[in-house]
Amino acid sequence: MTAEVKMEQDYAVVCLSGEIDLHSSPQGRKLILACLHDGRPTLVDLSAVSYIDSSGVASLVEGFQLARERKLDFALVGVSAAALNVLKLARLDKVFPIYANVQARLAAV
Amino acid sequence: MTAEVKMEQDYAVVCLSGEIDLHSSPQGRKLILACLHDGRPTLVDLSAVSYIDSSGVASLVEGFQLARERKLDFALVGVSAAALNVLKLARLDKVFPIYANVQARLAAV
Amino acid sequence: MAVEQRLEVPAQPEHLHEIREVVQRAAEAYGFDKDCVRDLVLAVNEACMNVIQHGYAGRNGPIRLEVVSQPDAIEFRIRDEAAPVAMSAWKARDLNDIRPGGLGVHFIREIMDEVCYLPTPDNTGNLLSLKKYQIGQGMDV
Amino acid sequence: MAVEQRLEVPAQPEHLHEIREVVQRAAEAYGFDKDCVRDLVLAVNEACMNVIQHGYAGRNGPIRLEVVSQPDAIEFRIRDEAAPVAMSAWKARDLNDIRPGGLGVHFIREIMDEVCYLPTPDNTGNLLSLKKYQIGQGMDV
Ligand SMILES: Nc1ncnc2c1ncn2[C@@H]1O[C@H](COP(=O)(O)OP(=O)(O)O)[C@@H](O)[C@H]1O
Ligand SMILES: Nc1ncnc2c1ncn2[C@@H]1O[C@H](COP(=O)(O)OP(=O)(O)O)[C@@H](O)[C@H]1O
Repeated sequence: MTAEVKMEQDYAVVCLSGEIDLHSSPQGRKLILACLHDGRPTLVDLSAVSYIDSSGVASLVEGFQLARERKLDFALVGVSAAALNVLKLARLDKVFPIYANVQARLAAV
Repeated sequence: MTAEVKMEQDYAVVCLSGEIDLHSSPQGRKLILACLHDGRPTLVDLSAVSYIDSSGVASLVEGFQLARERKLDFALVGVSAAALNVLKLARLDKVFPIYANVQARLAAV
Repeated sequence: MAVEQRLEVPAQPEHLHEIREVVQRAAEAYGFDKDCVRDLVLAVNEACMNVIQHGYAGRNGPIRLEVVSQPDAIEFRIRDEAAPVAMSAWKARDLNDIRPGGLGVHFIREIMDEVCYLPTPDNTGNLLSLKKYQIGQGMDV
Repeated sequence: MAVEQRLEVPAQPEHLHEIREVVQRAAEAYGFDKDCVRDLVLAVNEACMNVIQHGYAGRNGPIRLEVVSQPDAIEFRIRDEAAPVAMSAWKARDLNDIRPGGLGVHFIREIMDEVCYLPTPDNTGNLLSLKKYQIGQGMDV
């Protein structure tokens, strides 16, 4: 997995790519939570995710919950088929706000 | 199960018949151990046993061990096919002295 | 996968014979020969004895037996509401160490082709599966 | 019953990808379609994660994976030397109670057709069996 943050307007966009598993998810989790702790609305870009396991999903849920607590916008964007499959198994595809890409979210704000 | 004791010369012959299971084996066990505690060489007649489970086999092993401790003769006689099958599964068919019937044992003394 | 038979009895020694009767009838109906039927009766009896003696350990509770006839095997499912047991908690003794007890697990493993704990619907108690394959389909564990 | 593949790795997160690779290759070779292969990889990964996180709980130890190809099903056997676990100790959470964690058991049960703990040869540790039937042979647990 690689994880990086870009800024788009006032949004932090966390791009996770590759395999998100128990080994790599702590890094993605830290980045997501850091953006929210900084008070930024945050989008997580999952378009290049080839694999995500329950520990990766748990990191997204943590971000989702922290954002709600902080009253910050939080959404997933460009969810890959591999990631969407796992979100569906977790019945979370209807829980997370999901957008086609960063622009789609920004346009809707 | 029914259990009864007959005397043959100085031997106690404990006849167990029917199904020896967790429910009934305590009764057979008590009888066998009582004969040995009385200081009698003891034969257990299993010719009418239609079923025996591990608790029944455990009672026989207890008798076998108490007899050895007390230096008393102990053997199984007329072991039914059902009982022999279970003794074989337990690898005890070569451990217990086994005779065709009471007479065969008495003749061999 | 057809459930052929169900039986629920209190986990007490005096009910073991009812369990044996169900196993005997189901195993005969499935087509096993006399010796095999007799062994299956013993194995299921021993597993239920262990539920009574070690699972409930004197407490009250139900034992539910289900017989499932599969194309290649007959399966006996034994459900209890005792404390959860790990498969490795079954301690089969060395048969050379002759002492009373410690034979049940040995009988079960020797007789059955597959022994395993399945999930229970509500994550309580235990659900033991004992399978015997038809002759020729045997896969030993 | 042919053991197709064996892999032993230390129970550490950085070795999970090796496990996933073996599962992927075996499931593809068995003939499952892309979606099913992806799910099987996830299920075995989750079971191994649980061994790391809950079984060994930070201690060191091996995870051994065996893939067994049966005529009607592929079986993944996961062996550990952690403390014995009862099947009912797996606590799947209610999916409506949204919180981080508590998804692995749900994934495993949803994806696999059969989940059970088998006896280990030496009565230590655990041997988890995860089976997936060929399309058309499915028997849901
Ligand atoms: N259902 C069970 N629940 C808990 N422990 C069990 C169960 N079945 C077997 N065991 C364990 O395995 C051991 C061996 O069982 P077994 O071979 O039947 O002999 P015995 O019952 O005479 O001890 C038991 O003493 C017990 O510790
Ligand atoms: N191999 C195992 N050893 C011990 N406990 C386990 C094991 N697998 C699952 N569990 C139990 O089941 C619970 C649910 O597991 P899971 O659904 O994977 O979620 P999580 O691992 O996030 O808690 C765990 O918290 C643990 O208590």
